[in-house]
Amino acid sequence: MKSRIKHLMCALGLLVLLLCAVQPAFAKSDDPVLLELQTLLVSSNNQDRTKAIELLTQSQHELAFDIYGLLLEGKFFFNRTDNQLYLVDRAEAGQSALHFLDERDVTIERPRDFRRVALNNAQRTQIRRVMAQTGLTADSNKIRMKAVRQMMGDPDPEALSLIRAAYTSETNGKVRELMAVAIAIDTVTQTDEAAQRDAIDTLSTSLEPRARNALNQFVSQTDNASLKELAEKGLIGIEQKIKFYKGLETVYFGLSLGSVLVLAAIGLAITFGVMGVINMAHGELIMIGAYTTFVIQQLMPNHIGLSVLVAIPAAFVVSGLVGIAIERGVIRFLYGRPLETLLATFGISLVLQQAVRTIFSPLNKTVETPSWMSGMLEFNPVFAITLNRLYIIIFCLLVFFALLMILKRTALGLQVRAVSQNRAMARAMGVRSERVDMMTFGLGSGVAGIAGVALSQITNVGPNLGQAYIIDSFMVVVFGGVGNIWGTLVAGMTLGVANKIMEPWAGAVLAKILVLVFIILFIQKKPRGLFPQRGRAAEG
Amino acid sequence: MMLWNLIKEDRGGQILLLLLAIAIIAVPMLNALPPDHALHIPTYTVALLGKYLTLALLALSVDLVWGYLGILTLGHGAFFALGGYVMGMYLMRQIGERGVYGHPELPDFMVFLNWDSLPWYWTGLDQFWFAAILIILVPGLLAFIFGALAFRSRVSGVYLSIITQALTFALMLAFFRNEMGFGGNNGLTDFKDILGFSLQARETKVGLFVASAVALALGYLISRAVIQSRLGKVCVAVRDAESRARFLGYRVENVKLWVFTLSAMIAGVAGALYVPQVGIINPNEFSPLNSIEIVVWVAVGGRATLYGAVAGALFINYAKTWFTTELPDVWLFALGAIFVLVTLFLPKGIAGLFRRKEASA
Amino acid sequence: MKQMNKKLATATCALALSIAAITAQASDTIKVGVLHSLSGTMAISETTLKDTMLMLIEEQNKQGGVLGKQLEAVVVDPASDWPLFAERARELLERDKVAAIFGAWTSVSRKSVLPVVEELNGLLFYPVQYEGEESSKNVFYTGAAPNQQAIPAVDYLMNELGIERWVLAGTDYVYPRTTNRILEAYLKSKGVAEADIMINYTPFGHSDWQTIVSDVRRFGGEGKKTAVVSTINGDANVPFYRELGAQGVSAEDIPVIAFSVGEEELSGIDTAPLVGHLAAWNYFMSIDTEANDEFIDTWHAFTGDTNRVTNDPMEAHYIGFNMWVEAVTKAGTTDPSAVQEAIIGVTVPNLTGGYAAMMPNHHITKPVFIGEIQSDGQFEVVWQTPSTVVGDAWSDFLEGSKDIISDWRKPLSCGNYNVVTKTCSGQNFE
Amino acid sequence: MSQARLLDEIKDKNHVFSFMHTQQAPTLNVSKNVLLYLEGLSVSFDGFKAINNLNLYINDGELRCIIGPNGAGKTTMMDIITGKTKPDTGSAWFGQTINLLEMDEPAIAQAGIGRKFQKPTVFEFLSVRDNLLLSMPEERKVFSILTARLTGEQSDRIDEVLEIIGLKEQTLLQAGSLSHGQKQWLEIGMLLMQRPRLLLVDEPVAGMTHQEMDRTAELLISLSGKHSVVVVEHDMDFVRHLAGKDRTVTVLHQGSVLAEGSMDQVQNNRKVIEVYLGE
Repeated sequence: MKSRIKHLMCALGLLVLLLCAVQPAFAKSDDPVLLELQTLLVSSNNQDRTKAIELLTQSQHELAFDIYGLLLEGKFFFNRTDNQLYLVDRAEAGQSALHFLDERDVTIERPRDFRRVALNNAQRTQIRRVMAQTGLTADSNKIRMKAVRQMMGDPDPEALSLIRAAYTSETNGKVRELMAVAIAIDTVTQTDEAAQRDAIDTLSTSLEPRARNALNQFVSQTDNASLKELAEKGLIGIEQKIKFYKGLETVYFGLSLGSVLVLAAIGLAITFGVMGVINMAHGELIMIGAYTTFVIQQLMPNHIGLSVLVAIPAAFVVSGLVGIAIERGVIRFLYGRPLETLLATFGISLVLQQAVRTIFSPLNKTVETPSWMSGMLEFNPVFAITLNRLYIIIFCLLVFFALLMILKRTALGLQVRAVSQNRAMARAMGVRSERVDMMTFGLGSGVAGIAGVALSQITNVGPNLGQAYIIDSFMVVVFGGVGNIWGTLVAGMTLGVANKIMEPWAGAVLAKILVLVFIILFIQKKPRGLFPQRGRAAEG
Repeated sequence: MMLWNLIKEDRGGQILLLLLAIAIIAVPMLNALPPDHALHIPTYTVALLGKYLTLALLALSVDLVWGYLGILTLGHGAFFALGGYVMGMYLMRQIGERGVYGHPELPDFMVFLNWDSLPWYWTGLDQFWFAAILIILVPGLLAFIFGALAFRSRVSGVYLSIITQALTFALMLAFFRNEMGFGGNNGLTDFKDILGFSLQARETKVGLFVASAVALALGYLISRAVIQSRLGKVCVAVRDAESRARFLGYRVENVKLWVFTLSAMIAGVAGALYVPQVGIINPNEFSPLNSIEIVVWVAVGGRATLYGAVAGALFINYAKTWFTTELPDVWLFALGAIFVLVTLFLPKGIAGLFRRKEASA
Repeated sequence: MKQMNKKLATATCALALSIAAITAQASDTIKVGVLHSLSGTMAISETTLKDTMLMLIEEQNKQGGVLGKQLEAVVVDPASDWPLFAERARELLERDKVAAIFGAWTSVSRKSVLPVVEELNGLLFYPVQYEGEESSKNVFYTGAAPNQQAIPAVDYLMNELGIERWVLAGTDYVYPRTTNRILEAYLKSKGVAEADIMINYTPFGHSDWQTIVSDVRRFGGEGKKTAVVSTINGDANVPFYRELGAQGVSAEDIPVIAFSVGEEELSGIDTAPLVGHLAAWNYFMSIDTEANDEFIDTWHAFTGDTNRVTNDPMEAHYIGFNMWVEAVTKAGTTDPSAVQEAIIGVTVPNLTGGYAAMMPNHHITKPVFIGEIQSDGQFEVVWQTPSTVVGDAWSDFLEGSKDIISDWRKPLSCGNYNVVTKTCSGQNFE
Repeated sequence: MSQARLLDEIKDKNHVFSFMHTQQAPTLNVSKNVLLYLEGLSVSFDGFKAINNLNLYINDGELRCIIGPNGAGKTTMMDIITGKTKPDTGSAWFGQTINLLEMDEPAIAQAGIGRKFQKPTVFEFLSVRDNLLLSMPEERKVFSILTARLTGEQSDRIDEVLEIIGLKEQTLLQAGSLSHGQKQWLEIGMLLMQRPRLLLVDEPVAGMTHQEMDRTAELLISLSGKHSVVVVEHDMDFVRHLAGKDRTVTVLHQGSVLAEGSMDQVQNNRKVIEVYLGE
């Protein structure tokens, strides 16, 4: 969000500068092109906008590219009352609008008078294509890459010749390769056999979808047997690479799904696993964490990137406190009666849900993804991993090891384990088990809250968020073996990957069913999960 | 006489059966009164009461395993729903040519998923007797297989609760799939008639109500018979000191298995009676949340009393009807509060309030 | 034990009496039933419609109500529980004697209510786009039938954007299944090859879209211009669009056109990465007409929140309600049968500058708009049908129903009349 | 039971699980006059050897006292005999014919081995009478329990036992409301009802008054002869009282037999003295 505003501002600034530059020569308001542009853009007819873009491209107008940018950003508005073109950042009452031709500032009274000059996809592509051609000469490799991709397989010969031109002067290896591919795509269609041979080789090494398509087309069309064979060999090679990367991708998906499961379950692993409290309200604690993220973002709308980081401790505290309240208010009266706890906490979960409905309305809430979390890490055209998932995997591991440390290294951890193994004895040793219970439950709930922050980045933040995860969480904990958070980690990841491996051939639903059935059977085999607690402590 | 022995020491049971008897006679009469009469019970109230009774029967079946065997099942809704689905399939077959597509055999949803013939598991269900058998058999079989696995490997307590939950959850997902041939999310609906009586007819509704009441009474007596027998005592023994029972030479897993199966069958019957009265069965009945709610009815009524379960089911469901009509927004708050308060302050449930000192286990 | 006895007894009697009592009293207002879930999973969509109805009724009463009587809304909560929908409907009709019911959202809830309204000869106005394949004497479908949403949308993609490959992704229930089967048949009739159609179903609330989205990317990367036609329902949409954004599927590469994502759903999503993706509806909040402006203003005034959005089902209720008022005035009574007679042919203005007419098949005429998602969570209309489209109860593209027509006027008065076998099956009224 | 085998059984759809037909133990044969053979038993939890190459023989009709410090493996040994724990190595035979390691608790119990727990466990919610009723050896199959009716001589037997354990007044009381000592007695009573061939009694006199102790001692002694009785106890006086002059006493230490013999022999045994007094 922020970045986009900045972008606009500099764009505006740029525009103004240019205006000043051209000012003495002639007033912008009597530039025939711009005038026609305005009439075309304010018209409600789509075709006119397409015309407007063509007009700009042909006219080679000096402002063309700034205007393109602003159009793509959707900053052009027209006022229904005077049919004039304005530049508007936010179409809200009180905001200012800059008149496009004679840049006078007007304040918006009735937002609905200002209507965005909206482009459709066709028009966006149209503009992007034009802009791409200049992108070829940009400094950043990224932009040049994008430009080449954009122009690849672009029918108009103009584009191709541009690439050829750029190719000779291109220094960066990757971009060069890409350009080579782009050229090759064209060359295979030519008749010079030697050149075609080289082209096929180039294409065979590339994973670009367009390259593959070019080869496929070539195979289907050519009547030159040897070339055909060569191309086919190339294709097979590509297919194998793709298959490999697809496998890699599946594993990655599995891990990221797994990490979500682990995050959701790990709080439970503590409350349920270590304390033996069946907390049916666990899902709602996750939900609370997610809503905390939402509230934080409302409080700091201009620092979305930061807000998520702020939300983590905040969610921990909020959910933690709610958890402690639950423990003090209800659960502590029910120790040693796990099944009653189950019922009571289920009641609490209902209350929390409805509470959220009444406070935040039953509608889902928007939680924005910070720019640093969006985007992909691209290894090659067929294998790229999504950043938000990557962060979640890392985050999951961090949380996990942090917990491990707390339980293994800190005094609290020691006391927790002591109480969970032998309450009476621990008491005798002077451990204030009451307090320990409170802290442990708080910890577990807090972790649930943190999970909520992560979930708010990939799924919807609504009153039903919790219910969606509670059962899975229990499955993970039980599968992993109660009282063993390593088990939770392994179980979560295993289930995640298993799910993803099965999904392609079984379908999402069946995969989930199979996993459940597997768990049921597994529990028959090892009633205490993957990593059971042994010895007398585990009995009863 | 033998029947009397079953409920001799069971005041709650006596009262319950008495009330049922009264209802069976009174409700149809009051319903037959002219609508403007002060005591007239509208037909839809009759259907409503009928529905409550089936749910009470369901609660009864849960109390049998939870109250007396200590198995907290969070998946009993599954058996209820299965019984319901069998009945639903029978009712679908009864529609015959009256479906919107007028197909003589296929239910509408199959026609519009372009199925050309009935799946094998739908065959024979146009016969009521066959359906009736399956209503008992299908839930019973599932319970038997599941129980055979679980009890034998001594899965118990929380673990058992959670895998019962997994069971019903898996079934829910499965029934949501349209390929399964059970109507997917829409489930089975738009029933026309049962045993040739139109489901819309007042008489049929009253009939179903009576049937439900009778079923509940029978269910109660059967459960009671089990509880009274030495098996009942063994159940309690298993609940309170499982290993002791083992060292006395009892095959705990068999005891659990058979009682669990019986309870599943009762639940199935309840489901079968429920469906024609509400007019629809769909995968939501498998939802784990429903199953938990059932347990709460029992907890509210009072575990290990049977009549408590019935009372709890009636109470909560009446409350649900009332709240969702009068104070929709408060309903979940109320339900939640009931859960918490009962578990905290009424561990013995409503029945506990009135039970004599030496509880009849 | 004694008290125990009493408790049980009182519980039953109280129930019986209370209801008996309420039925006894007669009312001098006209009651209108509002049957939308206010709790449970569907509350997210349906509460808005409940408010809409209250607003419409309030407005109508300001203008003197209907037939000189004030309207009285009877709001009940089916709590997203399908059997409860039937129970509530029965309650509204038998106990409260409502003149008409406005409500239901999901197909299953409508299916659950259907037998009840048919048995008690009530009136149900159903405001949500649905799979068609139904026409009841007692139900008026003010939402879109597949041919009022899906088919025009596909036409747009095919003709305006030159789409050649199609991903039909939906939640696994009746509406998407039917719609996709219709579309599949339609596409094939337009000469699209089997290999160029990919169909995918996911469970309700599906939250992990990684695999599917990457499959779509791969499917779309094979040269031909590809689009996704999404019948994904409700909660599953947020993670789906988020994943699209995350995997960088931009509207220029692979546009996604949705049939169940409106302004309200978008208000729960960060729309920045979605700009340019499409939706097909019969109404958009952004549509620029006097009627719409007024409607939005009233809505904002009624909810006291100028950020509340309006959406297609709300317009459907607006139309349905006005049609009912028209019909009642025309018939001079609220008697259902009379209203059923009167309402066919009734024409009222819609919010998009046109008119909606109630057709003999109990579906209405609607214009179809294609909108592109904008960064502010609104849709910008990029295309619309030249004229309004008549809702088709029975799709011509489905085996089972291509010979079936629906006409509730006499002499036919049949919801599913098979023109080949000349038989009227389904709901018979003789 | 190996997991592989279990998995096969689950896969095999017409497999009849062992628990579906009650195991029929072969008839007891004590021709060699030895009732219980424990040979080379070892079992360890997480590396800790609870039982370490234990050898123990109990004669038919013998009363055997077993003493030993905490963690000597007394309870674990009982667990093995009664099928609660499976040993890693070794064999356990009941008479000549019955291999205990192949049977589970109920089967072993039905074969005639009764066990009394360290901490008295009775069915708290059932009446004293019912507790005894359920202990009768006759009915064990689910359906026979369902239809079981009490015969005259069965109820006579119950009264008789009630007499022996001195709970006649409490017959209809809930077992839960009994005193600790009474529970101990009730549990012993339940064992008597079982008519076991071998009684394993784990610390029977914990929390008993002196006269109760004496009565218990007498009872156990009177039982020996027609039953074999194995008593595990800490209380030395009690053991001395039981063992008297000639009965054998076994000392367990770190999971194996440290010494065996008459009370006097044992008490003068060097190793025993080390273990108890030394270190």
